[in-house]
Amino acid sequence: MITLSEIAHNIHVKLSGAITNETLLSITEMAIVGIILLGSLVMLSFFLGYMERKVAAFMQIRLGPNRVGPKGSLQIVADTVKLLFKEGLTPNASDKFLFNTAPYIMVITTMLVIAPIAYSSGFQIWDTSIGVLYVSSVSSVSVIGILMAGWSSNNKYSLLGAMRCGAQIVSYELSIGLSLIAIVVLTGSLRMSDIVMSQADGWWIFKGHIPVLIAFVIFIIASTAEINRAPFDLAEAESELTAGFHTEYSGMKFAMFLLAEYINLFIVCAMGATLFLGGWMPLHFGADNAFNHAMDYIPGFVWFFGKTFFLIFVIMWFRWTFPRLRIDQLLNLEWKYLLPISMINILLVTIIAIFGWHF
Amino acid sequence: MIEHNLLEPDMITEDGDFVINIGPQHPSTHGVLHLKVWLDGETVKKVEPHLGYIHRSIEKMCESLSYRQYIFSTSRMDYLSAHINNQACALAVEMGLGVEVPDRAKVIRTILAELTRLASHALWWGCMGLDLGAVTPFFYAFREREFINDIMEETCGARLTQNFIVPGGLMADIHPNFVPKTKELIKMFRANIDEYNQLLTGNVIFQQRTQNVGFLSKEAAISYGTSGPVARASGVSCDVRKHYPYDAYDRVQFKEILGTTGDSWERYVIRIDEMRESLSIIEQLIDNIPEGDIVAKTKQVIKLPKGEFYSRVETARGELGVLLVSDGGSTPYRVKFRSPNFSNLSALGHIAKGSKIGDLVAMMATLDLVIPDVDR
Amino acid sequence: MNAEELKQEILAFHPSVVFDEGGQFVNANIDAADVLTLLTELRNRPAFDFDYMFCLTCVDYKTHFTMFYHLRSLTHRHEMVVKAKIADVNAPAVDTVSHIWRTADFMEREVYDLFGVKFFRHPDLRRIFLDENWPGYPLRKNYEDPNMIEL
Amino acid sequence: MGLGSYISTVFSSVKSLLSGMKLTGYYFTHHKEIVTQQYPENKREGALILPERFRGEVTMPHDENNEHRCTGCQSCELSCPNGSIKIITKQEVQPDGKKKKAIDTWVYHLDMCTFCNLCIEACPTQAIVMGQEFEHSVFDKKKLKKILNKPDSKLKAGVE
Repeated sequence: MITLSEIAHNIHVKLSGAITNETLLSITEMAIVGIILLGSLVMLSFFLGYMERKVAAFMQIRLGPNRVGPKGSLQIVADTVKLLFKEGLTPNASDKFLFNTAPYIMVITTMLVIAPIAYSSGFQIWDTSIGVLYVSSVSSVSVIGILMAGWSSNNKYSLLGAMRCGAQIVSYELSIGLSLIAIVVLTGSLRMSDIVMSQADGWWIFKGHIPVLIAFVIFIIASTAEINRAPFDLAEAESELTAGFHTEYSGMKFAMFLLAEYINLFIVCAMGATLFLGGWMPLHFGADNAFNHAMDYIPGFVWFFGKTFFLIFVIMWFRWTFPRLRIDQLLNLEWKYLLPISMINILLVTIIAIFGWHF
Repeated sequence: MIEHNLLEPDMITEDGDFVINIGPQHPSTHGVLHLKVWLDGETVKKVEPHLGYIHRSIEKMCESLSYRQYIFSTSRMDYLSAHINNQACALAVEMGLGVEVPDRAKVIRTILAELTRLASHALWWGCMGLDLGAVTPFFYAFREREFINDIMEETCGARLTQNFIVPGGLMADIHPNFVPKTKELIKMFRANIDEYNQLLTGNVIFQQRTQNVGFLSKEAAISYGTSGPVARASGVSCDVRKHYPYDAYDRVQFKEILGTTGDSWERYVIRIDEMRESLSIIEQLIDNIPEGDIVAKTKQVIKLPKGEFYSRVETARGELGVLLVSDGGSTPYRVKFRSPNFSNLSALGHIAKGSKIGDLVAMMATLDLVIPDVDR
Repeated sequence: MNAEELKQEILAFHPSVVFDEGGQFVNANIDAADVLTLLTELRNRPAFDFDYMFCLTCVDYKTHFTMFYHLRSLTHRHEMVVKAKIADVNAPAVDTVSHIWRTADFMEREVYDLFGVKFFRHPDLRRIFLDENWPGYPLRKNYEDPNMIEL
Repeated sequence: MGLGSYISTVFSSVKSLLSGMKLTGYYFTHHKEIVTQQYPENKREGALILPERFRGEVTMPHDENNEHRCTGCQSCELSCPNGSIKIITKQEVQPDGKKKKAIDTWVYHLDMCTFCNLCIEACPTQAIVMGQEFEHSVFDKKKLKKILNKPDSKLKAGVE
């Protein structure tokens, strides 16, 4: 069976036959990877947009998009084309440089974060030794994009939304970090491939007893807040702040925020899937048995995307069920509930790791 | 001397305050309400409603319409309880004429009024969820509302602005499908209120958002002239159906649900309970619609005797009063609509002081404002 | 209190009040200059305790304006109407009652907006529906709108 | 806050959230509950049935001899609250030589109509009824001014 890593390897071999210069070779490969990445991210956000609409529709006893393309699947393409043709308005009194830069910062940070994610065995853009640290630090740059957008719009709603977002992301970074550390403590490595390989005899969520389960729940809640989705969408808060920090954006700049939101959604779910649900690792129990071999026949990227989309669905499920929190409750939830719980939790996880009590 | 003056000093507003204009085009003002809000960070210092964006001077218009015609225009005031508005107008004319409405018409009017109330409360419930950021309740609420609208459409010929009432009774008899469909609705709605509770009422986020915010004390509720569920949540017994029964309300048993605390949560719960009471009222009447005429004989051109006639009904939002001043002619000399929303809105500034901006939206939702009724 | 008792009680302390015969409510007619004292008494005396004002409006009778105050007592469950006659049609004015019933704040602003009746000591007397510089007062009988089309 | 109540708060909150998710999850998996219909497909499929009392527009039924029931009495015009009906009458010479008022044009301003049904109530000869048509959108506002009596139509014999 051909795996994704073999395909990548074959391409590399072919290219190195054609291009002998080392530097040129890596530049060419980078360009190829970049183009594939860009294309697939746009496709991904199209798909997530379609998925969100359909999930929302079925939960709200309606049909959802069904006119453009088969079962409405091309609706989001039509919307993108519409956004492309719309005028990208810049308000007169806005800070034009910041206003126009903010969407790009949002998109660029999210694209950077995609690098260390492992899609399949040996199929990874950049298997850095600080994978988890890299993801959690780079993804927090996106708050700067939001603050820039809110500040530069010269709109009071935008400003309120941006300030809310700043407070929210700074708070939730803490518990998202602590829940990531739980897995890092257990595996003893920040490298993504190591984390995945450590789950060859069972996913962490099964191996790690209740503390890892708690860390997983906290991770899901905190990451929902991190990417500004309902019930934590205070930065946008349609019924309060009309559209929050992107009130003044239109056309393609608005679409960029949307793109960034969906890629962020994908990233946090991919991280959750990698750290807690074994990434591309098939469902294994114990070391070597028939069940594990049967599971191995399903390719790794199917496992990876299956788990990721399951988590995405759960987050969408949240969005279409819950009302929004108030700003003080949002911060209460973090500082009074999630943070103390995850601090105690990290202690428990450390004890488990030291004594080797996990399976 | 009793101290009645509830004029508390406003929180001090300064020139440098963060002032935002919520509305007239804003997703949660449900129409064209314009609130000028002084903020201190996220905290509301002062709220000032600016009205008149949909003022059509219906009162002036009615002065040139005959007593048969002026009823239709009131459907456009509180469009969610259009039928009940029409009922109030017809009651004022009937009071002036001194005609007795046939029993059958009275009962049908009452059933239709309660259906309207159910539809209105269902819509309010959906919008309440929407204002708090949950989109899904809106669609569940519209499922029931559409069913009620279909019943209305079959009998009255229109879904929203029915105009089914004429002075002295009704325009037509009920449709043969009316009774079975209404019974079906009662069964369906009961089950769906449980769904409402499962989705929103029981939700901990929702409870946290509404409990202990937006207090309206009993004294303030009375002084601000609030009525309907808003006043009842503060413990003011003010149900017109109970205290001044009209049409067939004197022959049904129902509870007037009273709250104690008067916060947003209480206003929410009271409306949910009121839906159950409305269902029970319909249930009591639907099998006992008496036979007989549907309209009392009136002259084609109605002339009221000289004087003032005040009729009142309980709409989905509170007490609607119609003051007809007649000079003996065929058109009213002056019509005054005492609209419940106008008084309820005046309390908003009092309620919202010191709350968070997110709660201001929730409070507007629990006041259940319909702006065309405020502006008229 | 029933209607007769109400009339007797009011006449006992305010003899200048004239009551209408018949009608739906007890209708007390009084001059606009005295209305504030009467309404204050009606609100404050425990025997009356009219704590709920459910309607406040004005009617233009061409020769005079009449303010209508619809009052209800939620404790005693009795109701009455106070009609205050404003004789001056050119500059109608009356005392505010918005400090007694807070609901009167908005209702008086509405009357000021549509009838042009001034309310002394009102805390915030501005037009409520119309633009500040709207010409005329629409609900007056002599109001003419150049844009109005007669059907 | 004691530790016990802290933990029980956490659990009851999670339970209430899950019960809401159960409901949305139920509707997500049960597509039979979907209530929305496809317009205009539902017109073809027969799912869109308007009740007979539906007030779409005022119409004047004509029979096969191109005869209507309108005598031109103008009751409807008087009863209309917003002036959307204008009736132009003419004097018609009867066979017996007498002159009689008859209808010339029955002008209906659909753009002003609020479908309040008062004209139909007022009509003494049941000449007008409410039609079922509800798709009134046009590109030119002038098209909303309609003349209800067909050309060369006559008053039905016997209608007074």
